[in-house]
Amino acid sequence: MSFALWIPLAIPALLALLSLLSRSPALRRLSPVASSVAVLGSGLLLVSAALADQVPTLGGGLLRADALSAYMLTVVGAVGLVSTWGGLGHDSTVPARFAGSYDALISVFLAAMSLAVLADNIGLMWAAVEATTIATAFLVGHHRTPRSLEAAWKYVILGSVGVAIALLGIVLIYAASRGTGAATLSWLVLSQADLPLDPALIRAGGALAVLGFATKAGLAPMHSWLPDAHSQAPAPVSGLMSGVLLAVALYAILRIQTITDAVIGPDFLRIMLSVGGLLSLFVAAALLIRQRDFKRMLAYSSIEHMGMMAVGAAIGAAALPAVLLYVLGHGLTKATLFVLSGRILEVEGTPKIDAVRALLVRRPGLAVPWLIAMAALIGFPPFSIFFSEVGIIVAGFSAGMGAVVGIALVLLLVIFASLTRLTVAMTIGAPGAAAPAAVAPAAVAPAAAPTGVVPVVDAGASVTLADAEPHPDVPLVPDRSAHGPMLPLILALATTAVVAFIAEPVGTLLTRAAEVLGGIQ
Amino acid sequence: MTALEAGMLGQTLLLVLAVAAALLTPTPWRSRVSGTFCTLLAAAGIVTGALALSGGTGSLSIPTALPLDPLVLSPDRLGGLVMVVVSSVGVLASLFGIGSARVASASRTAWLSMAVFLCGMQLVPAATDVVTFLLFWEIMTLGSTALLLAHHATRGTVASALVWYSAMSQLSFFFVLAGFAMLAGQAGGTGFADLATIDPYSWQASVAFLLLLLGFGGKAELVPLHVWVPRVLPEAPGHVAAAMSGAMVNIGVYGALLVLVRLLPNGPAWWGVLIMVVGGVSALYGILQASVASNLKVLLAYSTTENMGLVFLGLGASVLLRADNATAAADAALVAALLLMLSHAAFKSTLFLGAGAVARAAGEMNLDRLGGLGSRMPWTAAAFGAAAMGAAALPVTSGFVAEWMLLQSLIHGSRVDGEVVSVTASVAMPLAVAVIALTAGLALLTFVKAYGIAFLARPRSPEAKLAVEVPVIMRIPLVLGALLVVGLGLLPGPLAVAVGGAVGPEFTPDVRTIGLAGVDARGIDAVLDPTTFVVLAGLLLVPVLIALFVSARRHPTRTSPLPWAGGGSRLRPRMQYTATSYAEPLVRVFDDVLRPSRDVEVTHVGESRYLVERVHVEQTVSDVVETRLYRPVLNLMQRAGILARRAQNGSIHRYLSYSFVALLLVLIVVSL
Amino acid sequence: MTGAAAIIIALVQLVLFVLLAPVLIGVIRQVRARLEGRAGSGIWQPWLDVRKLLSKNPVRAADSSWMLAAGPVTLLVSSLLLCALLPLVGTLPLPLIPSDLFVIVSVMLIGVVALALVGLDAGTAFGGMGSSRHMTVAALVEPTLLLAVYALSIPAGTSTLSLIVETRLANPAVIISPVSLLAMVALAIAIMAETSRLPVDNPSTHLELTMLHEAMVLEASGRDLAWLELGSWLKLAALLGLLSNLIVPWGIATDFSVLGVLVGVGTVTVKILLLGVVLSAGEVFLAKARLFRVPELLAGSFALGLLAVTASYLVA
Amino acid sequence: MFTTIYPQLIGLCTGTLLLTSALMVWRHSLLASIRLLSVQGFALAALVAVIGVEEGEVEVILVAVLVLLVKGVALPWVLARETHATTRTDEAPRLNPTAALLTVALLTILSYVVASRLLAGIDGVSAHAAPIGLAMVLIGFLLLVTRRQAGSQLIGFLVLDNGIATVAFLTSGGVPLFLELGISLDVLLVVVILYVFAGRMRSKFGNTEIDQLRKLHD
Repeated sequence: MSFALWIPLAIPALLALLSLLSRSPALRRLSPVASSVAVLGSGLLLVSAALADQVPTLGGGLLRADALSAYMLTVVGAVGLVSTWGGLGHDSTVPARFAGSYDALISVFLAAMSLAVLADNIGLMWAAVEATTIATAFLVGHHRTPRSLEAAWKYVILGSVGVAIALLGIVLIYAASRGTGAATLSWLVLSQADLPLDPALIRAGGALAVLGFATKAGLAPMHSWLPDAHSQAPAPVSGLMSGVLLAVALYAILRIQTITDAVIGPDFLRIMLSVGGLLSLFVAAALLIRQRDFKRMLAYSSIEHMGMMAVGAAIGAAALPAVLLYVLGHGLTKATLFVLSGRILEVEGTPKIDAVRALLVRRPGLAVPWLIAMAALIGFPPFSIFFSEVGIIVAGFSAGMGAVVGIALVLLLVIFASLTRLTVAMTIGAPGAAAPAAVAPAAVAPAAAPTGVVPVVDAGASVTLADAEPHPDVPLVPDRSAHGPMLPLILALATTAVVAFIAEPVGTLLTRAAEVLGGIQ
Repeated sequence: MTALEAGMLGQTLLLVLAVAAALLTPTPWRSRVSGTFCTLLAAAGIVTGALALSGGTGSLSIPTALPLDPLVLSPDRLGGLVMVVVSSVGVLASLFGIGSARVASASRTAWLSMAVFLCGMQLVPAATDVVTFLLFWEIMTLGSTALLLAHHATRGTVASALVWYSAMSQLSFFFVLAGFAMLAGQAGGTGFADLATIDPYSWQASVAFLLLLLGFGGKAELVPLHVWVPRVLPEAPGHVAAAMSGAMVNIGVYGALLVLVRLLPNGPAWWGVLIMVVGGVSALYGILQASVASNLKVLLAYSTTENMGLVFLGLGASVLLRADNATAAADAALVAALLLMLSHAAFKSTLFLGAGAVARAAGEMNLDRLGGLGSRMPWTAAAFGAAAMGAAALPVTSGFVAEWMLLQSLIHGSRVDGEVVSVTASVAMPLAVAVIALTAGLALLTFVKAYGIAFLARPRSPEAKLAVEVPVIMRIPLVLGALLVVGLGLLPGPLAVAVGGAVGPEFTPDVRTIGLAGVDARGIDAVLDPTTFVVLAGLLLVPVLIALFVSARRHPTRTSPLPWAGGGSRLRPRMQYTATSYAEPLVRVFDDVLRPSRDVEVTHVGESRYLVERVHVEQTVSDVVETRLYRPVLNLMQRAGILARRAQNGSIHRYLSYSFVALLLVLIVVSL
Repeated sequence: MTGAAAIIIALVQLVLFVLLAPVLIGVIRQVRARLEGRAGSGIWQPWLDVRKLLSKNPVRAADSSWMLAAGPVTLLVSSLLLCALLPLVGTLPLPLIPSDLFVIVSVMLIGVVALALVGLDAGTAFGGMGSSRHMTVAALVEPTLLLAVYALSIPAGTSTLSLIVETRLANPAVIISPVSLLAMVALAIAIMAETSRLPVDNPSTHLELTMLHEAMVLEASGRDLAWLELGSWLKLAALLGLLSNLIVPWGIATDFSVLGVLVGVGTVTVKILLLGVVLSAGEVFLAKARLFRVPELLAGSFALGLLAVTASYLVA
Repeated sequence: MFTTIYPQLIGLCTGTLLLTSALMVWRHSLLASIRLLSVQGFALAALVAVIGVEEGEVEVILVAVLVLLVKGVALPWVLARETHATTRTDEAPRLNPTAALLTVALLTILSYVVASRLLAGIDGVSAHAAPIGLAMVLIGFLLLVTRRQAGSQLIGFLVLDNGIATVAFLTSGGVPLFLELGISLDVLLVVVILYVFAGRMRSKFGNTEIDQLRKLHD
């Protein structure tokens, strides 16, 4: 089964080369999809191995696929598939000269994330995480506008600095391992409970590493790069970054947490992660209240969900399966939403919420999946985020962290209300009230967006499109097109809807993966 | 597989069919096909609930990927009772929807969500553990939200109603979630059986109780969590409003019952006092707002708050009396609360369906523009009238019996064998009686106004004049509902026995049937047989009728287009009393609570200051709770939201400083 | 056996009150007229009015509905029910439907509602106005009424009015207890308001802006009006009968015997007529309160009732 | 013989490292900062070499060469190329020099305090010098927070990175070689990317002022 460890690294790399060299646009554009399929396929292979109690290793144990790694690899592949496949409809406005590098970088990005989750060596894991920054830097700056350049600069500076802090932490952990006689960065070795590691060093190293990786995970106060980068990157890239890159960073935090918990007990990181998680929820809540840009809205929602996952990680063992399920649910949902947001941005020409109105009437083809995905995102059943949140909250009270979870619930409510308000603002309304799509974004001042006067019709009376005032710029014929492939989005939403109800093998896999981290004795 | 399991499976199957029907049927047929499936789904709920109520057993387990305690659906008697109630309303609403749904309310989304909504509601009472409960609770919320969304899709003006609804629903959900999680954390398991082992006198139980009361109270539209009701229900079509206000609120009551009967029975006295306060305030506030409302649906919506307030008042009294060892009265109060819930479901759904019929016929919900519908829509008028009697708790409707039982339990509660049980009870009970009495009085006014202004006298607008009776398919649920209102009122005995059995085995109220179908609550010496009552009234009617007929034969009635009419000759419909003017004396009396804003605009003729051309008076009564409690909080949040933008002002230096400070803090903390 | 006896007593009460109620009104009017220095129309005038009305053709507005016909009958039947259920001549409760406090109040409210709907159905400004004011007063009276009787019920330990009267008969000390006095005052005010007497409503006025009861019946004529008037009179008589039996319970039949019933009939007639005279005399010296002062009056009586109830728990 | 001068050598190297960092905070000229960075790179390479000789590991010597090439030569050269192309290279930092130097002093003290707790368990000369590395990290961060030019931010990042490398070598004799390679490559790539972006910035805005990157905000 060890070959399955090679696939997610080698095939995307090869495909990246291919898309750089190939002259066929079709081949080039399909290569990221193929990379995702490769990652997903090997992920599923490794999952089956993990379920059969095998732990494939490679390169002298440098790469290792336990249940957790296999699961994360599958998530990377699945979210990658949704983002890249769903992004196929995305029209690149960039000169063809750069198109090859775009597709190649996505493949490299996927390979880097795969490496990050497969590496048993935390140093290698760090290098892979840093490599994701490098791969995505140009993807964020892909549009080559001043804004995307700004986002890319912030992303690289803040991201690299953050990850550098993580490196400092890893260095300290390494230093601690020297004290035991055999210097190692192998997670497997370090997480053994009986290793005489120096507690002070591990404490500092763990704290710094978590702080560093928290930057990539988008946890406040290290989150500042995230809204800019996610809102400026092309939609599929945003989907990948938000859906899995954050999760991969969280994965790194979870691995580090296992090491520190074994040495200094769970309390220290528990406080740190709780503070980070709650702060993230707070930041997300505060900035969603008056949010004006729907891609930034999604970005802040990612911060919120990462905050919730961090709270789950803080709770520890009992909440870990819920956190892991959360990773999958959030990844798929957020990828779907980012893909959709890209399409809305493309057809409406503006990322301003005020400028996008009455979507449900004008463009049901986009609004309906958007609404379903939003329902999944804000935690309605049957979508799995519901189960994850409930699981985390119940576990939180059981673990005696009722206060933390209680504060989280208050913030979640604010976020819920804000997200609902913004979504309703985008989707509901009569078409006549919508701002014409042709208006340049800069011209649509938030307060000046026409709200129009719709004749008040009482309940029960018929409301037809003809009731609304016709607007010269808006076609009254609803646009039912999905503006891109629909199947990946349907698959993603269907998966999140049913996955929580599959006890076998998903339940077993989650349990095993949590066991890897010391959860569920 | 037991019959109960088959019933639950049947519901899920019918849900799938209903969803498929909603998605696949072409528009002209959709309402009929989907509505039929929804009706069947609800009917399956009635059957399942009845099976559970009669002691049937069976369980369905739901697989889950998370290592939670097993998710099991297995309704007990209480759950069965609630399931029957909710599903019955579902049947009425679905039947009505077949006829009434048009355009937006007949869209795919609308019917699909209706099925999801109904199924969610019907299965909440079947849950036997926290997660299943929350799962179906949220499915119910999702269904209702989507249902409203489907109706509001094209109407930007009502978007805020949707936001209010979903935010308030989520608030309730979070309260319930936190409360249950608190209990589960204490009990070490999420099954209701585990939760029932908790000592109700522990502080955790009290915190959980407060959270759950807020959560379930929110669903039951209690003050101060009712603010969504007057926004949402008026905008929803009749059958949706009926399902929400007639059925969904009962889930809130069920939650409270679950806590007070199953999970934490025999709680401390202050729980009871608190519930009574919340219930009493809700009842008074709800009925006050209802009595001054001019929009028929707003009136009905606020009346729900009132009725649920009374239900909770009964529940609270039951807890308080039980803590004071007045067991018989406590049991009676519990039975009364359940009877109130039953009767409310019957009359409120009928009223909302009636309002839907009026909306369809007259296109108008403003009472000030209705009138004279009684002769134009006799079926609707009769059904609405019967249900209004129920809402006003007049004999011999179900509402009357329930309120009678509640009052009986209250006045017998504070003394056991001539001894005062506690000072708390002896203060609380009289106040509760006063609150109920005032509520009942105001309810009387409210429903006299609603029925009298809408259905009697003369039309106040051309639309009302042109109104015609609704089609047969919509009359059926109306009549069924009205029959339920009266029927439940005539059969309090068997009903009380069934309800009393449902709260067992924890509690065993000593109620039995007496006479034909009368109720005899032995513990509190209260007997009532509505049938005998009706017979007596009938007997008294005989001589009156004889006199009437004798007189009528000799002196037949004359009709005159211009009767005395106060001596005037230009009697126009506009000169009639309107709903607003009807409530005017009341508004004055309760000026301090309602704080109406009046706007009088006088247009003078030409230059003269003395001759008036027209006077425009506008009076609006806003929801005080909303303007005084929610507005400030929301404004504060908006301001905070604007302020928070500064944190993300685009300066990379600021962002780097955040990281830098975090790093320094972590360094300092780790070296402490 | 007691069942049959109770039915007989109920029948006696019915017949007695149907006969007595118009006379009571006649007495009240006559006393008032004399006190005001008028000759008066005699105590039989109400009877004559009823007979006159029954032999006239009722005129109804073209737009009115069946409510205009059904409402008066409902009011009459509800008042008859009151006469049958209340402990007036005897205290034997009817089987299965005891003279329960809440049932009595509800029966009365049916009449109130019927009257209010009749007022509305006329489709005139006055009808609506009267109906609106009437319902406002009724809504505010109900708590007082319930609380007052609740207070009286506490010593008896039951809400059945017959038993309350019996208790007072058996234990007269209860009657002059402070709790009872408070409750009786509250009850009296509530009954005055409920039956549209001064100071809440002036029964002898037709001044539009102050009318309550009269405004509602303006559009009724012929037998409709007769039913309405008779129903209202019966209600007044029955409630005065209750009040008098609560104040002075002696004479009421506690078990069935011909003599006992005769005594009961005699005493209740005397009591009611006496109370009517007192009422009438009182009304001469009272002015009608402004409509918007009425709630204050009712709030006062409500406070008395509440005081009575809590006092009876905490003092007794 | 070597063992006796080993502490002095370590002290010399780390002293140079700290001095160059502090000087970078003081100097506003970009070119001067780049030269200082180059010196720092050499000092770091020397430090690694000293440790390598002391521990007698060839691998570490190899790493020293790598560090010399990347941090002492390649990166300063790239930066200098970028800087020469601009006309105006002086920095107007957000903090005046006095305050900045005071902050440097504070940060250094803080890192000594922190390191004294953290490294209590590690003996040896090198570990005693480790606070210098931590101080460099913080000073690098300070440069990032206070500098307005793209190039200066890059330098700050590199100082931070040098600091981490210093800590790594002083506490544990460096990380394994393959990892060191990976890390160096990553850093190099990041610098290249930032360099490219700085170029784009110049072509779009005509300068590399970071302050103009404030279009994206809430």
